[in-house]
Amino acid sequence: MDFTFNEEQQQFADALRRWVDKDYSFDTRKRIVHSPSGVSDVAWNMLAELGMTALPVPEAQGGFSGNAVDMLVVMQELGRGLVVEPYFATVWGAKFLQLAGNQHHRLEDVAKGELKLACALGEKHSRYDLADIKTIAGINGEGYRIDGTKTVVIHGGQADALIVSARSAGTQRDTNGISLFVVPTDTPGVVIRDYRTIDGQRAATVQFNHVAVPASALLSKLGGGWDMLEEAADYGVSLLCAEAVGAMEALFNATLEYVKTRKQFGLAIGSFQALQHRMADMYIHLEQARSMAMLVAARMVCDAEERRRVASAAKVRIGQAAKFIGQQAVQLHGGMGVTDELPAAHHFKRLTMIELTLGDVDHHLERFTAQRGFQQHS
Amino acid sequence: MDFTFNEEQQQFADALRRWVDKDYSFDTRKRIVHSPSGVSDVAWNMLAELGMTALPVPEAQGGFSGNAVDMLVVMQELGRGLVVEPYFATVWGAKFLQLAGNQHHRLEDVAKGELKLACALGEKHSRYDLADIKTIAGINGEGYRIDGTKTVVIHGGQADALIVSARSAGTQRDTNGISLFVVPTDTPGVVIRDYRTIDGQRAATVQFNHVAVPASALLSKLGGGWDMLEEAADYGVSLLCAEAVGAMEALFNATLEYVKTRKQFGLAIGSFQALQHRMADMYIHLEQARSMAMLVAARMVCDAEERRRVASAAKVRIGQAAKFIGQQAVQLHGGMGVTDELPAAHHFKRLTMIELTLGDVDHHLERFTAQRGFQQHS
Amino acid sequence: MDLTYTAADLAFRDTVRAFLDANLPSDLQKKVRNHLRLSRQDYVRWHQIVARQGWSAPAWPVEYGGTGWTPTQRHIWEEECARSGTPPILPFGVNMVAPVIMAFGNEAQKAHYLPRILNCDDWWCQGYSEPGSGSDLASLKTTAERAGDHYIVNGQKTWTTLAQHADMIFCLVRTDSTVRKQEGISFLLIDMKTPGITVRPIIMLDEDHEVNEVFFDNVKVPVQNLIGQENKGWTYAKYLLGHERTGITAVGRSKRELLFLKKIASEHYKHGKPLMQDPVFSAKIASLEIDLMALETTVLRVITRESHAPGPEASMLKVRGSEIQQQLTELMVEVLGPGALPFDTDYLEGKADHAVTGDDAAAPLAGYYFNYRKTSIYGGSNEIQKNIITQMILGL
Amino acid sequence: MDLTYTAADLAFRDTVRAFLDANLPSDLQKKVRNHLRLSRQDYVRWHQIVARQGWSAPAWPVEYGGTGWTPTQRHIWEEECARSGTPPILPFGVNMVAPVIMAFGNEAQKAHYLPRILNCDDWWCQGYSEPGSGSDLASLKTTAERAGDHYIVNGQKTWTTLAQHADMIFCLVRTDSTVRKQEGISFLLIDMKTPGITVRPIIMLDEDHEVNEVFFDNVKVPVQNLIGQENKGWTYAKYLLGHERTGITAVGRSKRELLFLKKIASEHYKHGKPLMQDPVFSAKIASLEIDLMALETTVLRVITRESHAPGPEASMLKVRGSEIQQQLTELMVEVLGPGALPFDTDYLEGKADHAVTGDDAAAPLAGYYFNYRKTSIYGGSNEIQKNIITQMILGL
Repeated sequence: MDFTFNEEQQQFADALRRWVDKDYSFDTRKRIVHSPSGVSDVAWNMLAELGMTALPVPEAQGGFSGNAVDMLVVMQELGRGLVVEPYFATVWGAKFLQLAGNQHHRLEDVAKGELKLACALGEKHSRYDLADIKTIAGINGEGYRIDGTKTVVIHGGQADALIVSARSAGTQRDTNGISLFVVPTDTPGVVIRDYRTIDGQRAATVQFNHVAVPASALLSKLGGGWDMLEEAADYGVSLLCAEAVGAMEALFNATLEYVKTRKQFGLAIGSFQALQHRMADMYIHLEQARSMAMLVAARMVCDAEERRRVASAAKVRIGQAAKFIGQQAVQLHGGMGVTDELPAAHHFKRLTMIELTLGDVDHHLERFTAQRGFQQHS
Repeated sequence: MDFTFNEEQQQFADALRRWVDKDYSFDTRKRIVHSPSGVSDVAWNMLAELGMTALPVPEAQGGFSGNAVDMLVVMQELGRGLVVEPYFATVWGAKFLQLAGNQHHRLEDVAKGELKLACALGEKHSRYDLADIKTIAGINGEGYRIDGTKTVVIHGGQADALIVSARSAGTQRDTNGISLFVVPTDTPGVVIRDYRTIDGQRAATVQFNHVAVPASALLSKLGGGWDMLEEAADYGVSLLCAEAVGAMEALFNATLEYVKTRKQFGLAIGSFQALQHRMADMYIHLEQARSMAMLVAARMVCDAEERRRVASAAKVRIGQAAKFIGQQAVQLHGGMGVTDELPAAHHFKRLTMIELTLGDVDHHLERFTAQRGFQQHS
Repeated sequence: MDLTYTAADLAFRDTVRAFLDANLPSDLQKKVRNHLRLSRQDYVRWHQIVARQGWSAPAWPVEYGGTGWTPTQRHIWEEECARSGTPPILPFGVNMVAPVIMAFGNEAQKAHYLPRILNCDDWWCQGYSEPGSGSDLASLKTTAERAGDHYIVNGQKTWTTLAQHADMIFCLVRTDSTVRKQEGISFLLIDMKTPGITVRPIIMLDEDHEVNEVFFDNVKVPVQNLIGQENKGWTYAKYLLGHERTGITAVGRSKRELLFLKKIASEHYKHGKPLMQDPVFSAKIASLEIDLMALETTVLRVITRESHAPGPEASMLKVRGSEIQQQLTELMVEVLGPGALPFDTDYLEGKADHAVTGDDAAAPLAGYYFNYRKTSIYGGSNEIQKNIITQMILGL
Repeated sequence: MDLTYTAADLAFRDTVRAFLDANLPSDLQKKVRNHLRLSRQDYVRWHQIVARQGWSAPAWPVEYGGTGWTPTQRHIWEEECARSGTPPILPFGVNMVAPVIMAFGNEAQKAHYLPRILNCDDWWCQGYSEPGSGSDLASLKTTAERAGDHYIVNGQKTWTTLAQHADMIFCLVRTDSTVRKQEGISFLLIDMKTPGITVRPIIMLDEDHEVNEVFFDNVKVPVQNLIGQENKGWTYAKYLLGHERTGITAVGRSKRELLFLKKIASEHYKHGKPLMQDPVFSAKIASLEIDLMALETTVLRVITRESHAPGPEASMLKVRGSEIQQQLTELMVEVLGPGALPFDTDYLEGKADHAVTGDDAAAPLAGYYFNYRKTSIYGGSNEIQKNIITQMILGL
C-alpha cells in the first residue's frame, strides 16, 4: 500500500503550479472571468502545451493514458489556482468518448487541445438524477433526432462538441432507455445560451431543436447508456473531488496565514484558542477529504458497485469538509472574507458550486445507502 | 404577553427546592435508587404533603386545578433535583383520567397521594408510534378482556393502577380502533416485571393475560381513544420538557462552577477560550430550551394542531439542547464527568432517557412535518 | 405567564397591517420579496412613506417624534414590516446616531439633525471600523486635530455600509493619542460633501456594492459637529452597541424567508416528488423552523422583560439570529441544486426583466447565501458575542 | 499510489484469520461482540493464547520477542482481531511500559520484565494522572524520597485503569521539587503488593469498575526499580505519548461495531419498516460509515508513511477515532429508543444468562454510550489533541 505520487505525477503538479503562479495570477484570472468569453485561449493553449489535454487520452490516440490518480494531481493544482478554463468539462467529456470506443479521431483532437467538450446531461427538473431525462432521441433515417433542453451545461458555450444524454425509450426516470450522443455544437438546431456562474466559470442552457445526428454520434448502445453514464459521472466526481481538495488546501493555507498575521487587541488572532481549535477542525476536515480524494481516484478501476460506493462516499465527505472549511475560512477572514478582493471568497464560491455539481451530500448519502452492500451486517 | 411566574408558582418552586436541598440530597437519592424498591415512600408522602399530587387534579376532585404552566414550575424542580419518585408517571396518568371524565374517585385518590399511576402504552415493536398496538381488548360480558404485553412502562412496578392502550378494532398501526382503559395492578392476569432504568428510575414489562376489566374501566369511547391518547401524550411531553430544562439548568450551573474552580496549567480551565465558547454555546442552548418549555406549557390549551405542532417542536429543540449540554458538560468535567460520583453524570443520563421517552428528535421532526400547516408557504 | 397577544396588541396589529396594505408600493415589495438589489431611491421612498405616518422611529421618545409604542408593539411593527416585505428603515440614522444625539448632543444638534433623520432628509453612514481595528474597535487611528473652530480629520474608515449614498457620516476619531486608547476618542458628525473625503467601493463576494472605504485627507469639520465632550466618544459608542445587535436578530424577516424556502422547496423536485415531501430535506426545514420558533420566543422573553436597551442577552439573540438567517440561505441554495450556479448581475440590478435562465426566483439565491456569511461577522462577530456572553453572563 | 494490499499482505491476512478461527475461544468472542464485561481471567487467557503464538507484542523488536511485521501487517493483525472480536491486549504492559524499559531500562530490568510482559505474567497499570493533574500531567505531586537503597513513595494516583487486577504499576513520581516541574520527575516501577498501597474503585457512570484511585502511604520501592536516571522521567513519559494515541483510533473495532449497529437497525422497526430502510436514519449511518472510511484511509496514509512512532497526526486520528466510536454508540441507543432504558448489571457481569427484558443485545448499549464519553477525555482530551495540532502542525 502506497500513498505517494510518482515522479511524473509530481512533475505535472510542479509544472502546473509554476504556470499558475506565473501566468494565472488572481488578477489575471479576474480579467479572464470578466472578459466577454470568460475563458482564455492563451491559458488553454498553455494547458495543452503542458500536456494536460493529452494526459487522460489513451496513448493510441496520442495521449499519455493518464489514470484517475494522474488526474487527481492535475485537478488539485487547478483547484488551488482557481483555473476557470473548460478543462474539467473537456476531460470529463473525453471519458465518455473513451468508454464509447468509437471516437478515436475526436480523442486525438482532445489530446492536441483542439477539441473542447461539455456534458449536456442535466435538465431543469432532474436535479442530480441523471436518469431523469425528458430529452428525446428519435430514429431519424440512419441516424437520430434529438429534442429537448439541457440546463447548467458547464462550459457548454465554450465547447466544440457536446455529450448529450437522451431518452430513446422508457419513462422519465427509467435507467433503461437512455442513449448517449456526441453532438458538435455547430449542428443545426443546437441553440446555446452562455452565461457566467457565480464561481467565475461559465455554463449554458442548451436547446436541441430537431437536431439530426448521424448513427456514428451514438456513444452507447441504443437505450443502454446508463452504465456508461454512471461510470463517466463517477469519474467526473473523482475529478471534482480532487479539484475541491486543491481548493480547500489553498483556502486553508490562506486562512492559516491570515490568522497568523491579522492582529486584534494587540495579538495575532491565531493566538486565540477558540480560533485555534477551529483551525484544528479545518485541518482535520482537510486531511479526511484528502484521504477520500485519494481513495476515489484509486478505486475508479474497481467493479461498479465498489466504484459507486466510494465515489458517493468521497463526494459526501468532501462536500462536508468543503462546507466547513469554506464557511469557517470566510468567518476567520472577518470582513475581508466576504469581499471579492481575496482569493478566499473565490475558493469558497468554487467549493460551494462543486457541491452542487454531480450530486450534493444528501444525494450521495442516499446513493450510498442504495448500494447493495450497505444493508449487509455480517 | 408575560413570561413571569406568578407568586403561587414561585412558592411551589421554592418549597420543592427547599425539600430537595434538605431531604433529597444526592446521597439520599443514591440510597433510594439502590434500595430494593427504587423509590421512597417518605419522599412520596412529602410530595403529597407539599401539594404536588393535588396540583394537577381538578378542584372538584380535591386538587388545585394546576395547568401545564404550574406543572412546568414543578417539573423543573424535580429535574433539577433528579427526583426518581413515580411523580411524572402518576401526573401523566391522571391526565388520562381527567380527560375521561368518569374517574372522579380515582382522581381524588391521586390528589391525596393515595393512588400512583403508570401509563402502559408502548410495546416491543412500537418504538414511538403510539398507534402501533398489538395488545387486544375484546368484549367480555359487560366488560372487556385485555391481552398483550407492554414494555418499558415507566414506574409500572410502583403503580396502583395502569392506563392501558389496547386495540379493539383496526389493524396494527391504525389510529382508529384504539381504546384506553384503567386497570388496577392487582387485577388477576396482570404480571409486572419491575427493573431499574439506567437513569436511576424504574420501569416494567407488563403482561396482560386474559385480564378482565369492567365496563367502567374504559376511559375513551370504544375504538375512539386516539385523540385522548395524543392529547395526553403531548401533555406528557410538556412535563418531560420542563423536567429536562430543570436538569439542564442544574447541569449547566454545575459545569460553570466546575470550570471556574478546576485548575490546569495553573489557570482555571474556564479561562481557556475554547471552553468559554463551549459554555456560551451551552448557555444559548439552555435558553432556547427554556423558551420552548414555556411555549409548550402555554400552548397545551390550544387547538389540537397547534398543540401537536408546539409539543413536537419543544421535544425536538429540548432534545437537541439536552444532547449538546449533556455531552459537553461531561466533556468539560473531564474524568470526573464519566464517574458515578457527581450529579453531572446523572443529569446527563436522565436527559438522555427523557430523549428516548415519548419520541426522540427524529420522531418529533417527522411529526412536525406531518402537521398540515407545515406545507403552507403563504 | 400568558404567551398570547392582548386584544389591544391584536388591534394594533390590524392597524399596522392595514397601513402596510395601503401604503407599501408593490414594486418595492416585489424587489424585497424576490431578493433584488435596492437603490438609494427605494430606501428613501419607503422611509418617507413611513415618516409621513409618523412611524419612522418607533423607539424614540415621543417628544422627538417617537410613537410611544410598547416593546411588544414595536416588535409587532417590525414583524409586520418583515412579513409584508418592506425595504428596511436603515439603522444608521434612526437607531444609531439619533440615540447618541438625544443623549449627548446639544440642543442645536438635536433641533437640526433629529427631524432630518426622522424624514430621511440626510442619509447617514457609520464611521467606526478601520482596516486595523475590527473587533478591537478602540484601537482606531483616524485622527482629528483641533485647529481653531475646526477639527482636521485624517485617516481611513472601512466597511462603511452604503456610504456611496450618504450625506452624513458619524465617526469615532482619535483626539488624544497620549492616553489609554479608550480615553482619547471623540464622536464627530461629518458632512460627506466636505472636500478631502473619498469613497472607494469594496465589492462583496456576490459582486454587490454594499460597503466602502472612506478616506479623510485634511477634512475640515466644524467644532459644532462634535457630540458631547472631546475624548468621551468611547462612552457614547458603547451606549449604542446593544441597539445594533437586536436588529440583527431579524426574526420577522427570517419567518418570511422560511415561507419562501418552503415555496421553492415545494416547486423543486427530487425523483419526481417535491423536496418539501422528501423526509431528509423536510426534516432540515422543520429543525430550522423550530430553531426560529425558539428564537422568537426568546426575543419575546427579552423584550417583554425590559423596557430599555437589552442587556448581554442581545449577544445570544445576535448569534442565533445570524445563524438562522445563514441556514435559511444555505437551504435555499440546497433546494436549487445546480440551478444555483447561474449568475446574472443585470437581472439582480434591475437592468434585465428576467434572469438569463428564466428562473427569476433562483437567480439571487447563491449570491444571497454568500453575502449572508457577513451576518456572523458584522455587528460584532459571533466570536465577540460569545466573549460577551462568557464575561457578562457567565462570569468567566 | 497503490491503495491495495500486496499479495504478501493478503496471504498474511489469511494466516491471521486462520489463527483466529482456530484459537479465539467462542465464549470470549461472544462476550466481546455482545458488549459484556470482561474479567481479569478473560484478558489474561487471550493474551497468553496470543503469546503462545509469539504475536503478543508485534511492534517490539524481534530480539525482545516482536514479530518483525511491517506497519501494514500490524494494521492487518489489529483489524482482524477487531473483526473477530478478540479481547484487547491491554496496552499498559506491551505498549506503554515495555518501550520505556527497552529504551531506557538497564539489562536486568529488560531481562526480568520484558518476557513477563510478553506472556502477561504481570498485569501492569499506569500511574500517571493525579487528582490535581489531568491534562497538565507534569504538575504531579506524588513524591519519591530516596532513603538508602529504597525510595519512599507518598501520594495518590487516579484514573488507574484496572488497577484492581494489577501486579505492577509504572509511576511518574516527583524526586525533586526545587526545579522546573518537568525536571524533577522520575519513572518508577512498583509492585502492587508492596505494603502501603491502597486501591479504591472509582465507579463509572455505567456502574462499571474500570478505574481506580491508588494511594501510596510510605511505600518502599527498591532503587533498582528506577528506570533510567533520576529526574529524567518526563523525557521517558513523553516518549510514550504517541504510542497511546494511535491505539485509541480503533478503526477495526469501529468497523465491527458499525456492522452491529446495522444489525440492530435492521431488527428494530419504525412504522413497521426496519430503521435501516428509514431515509433519515440510514443517512446517519451512511455518513458515519463514510467518516470511518475516511479515517481508515487516513490511518493507512500515516502508518505507511512512517515506520516509527507517528507524529502529531496521531492527534487527528485520536480525535476522529474517539468521535466515531462515540457516534456509533449514540446511534445504537437511538436505534433502541425506549428499549435503551432497562439497566441490568447482573446480566452485564455474567451473573444472569439473559437480560431482564429478554433483549440481550440491547441491554449493554445505553451503558456503552455513557461509558464511551470517556474516549474524548482520556489519552489526552480531544481539546488537548487540538492544542497539539495547533502548535505542532499549524504553528499557531
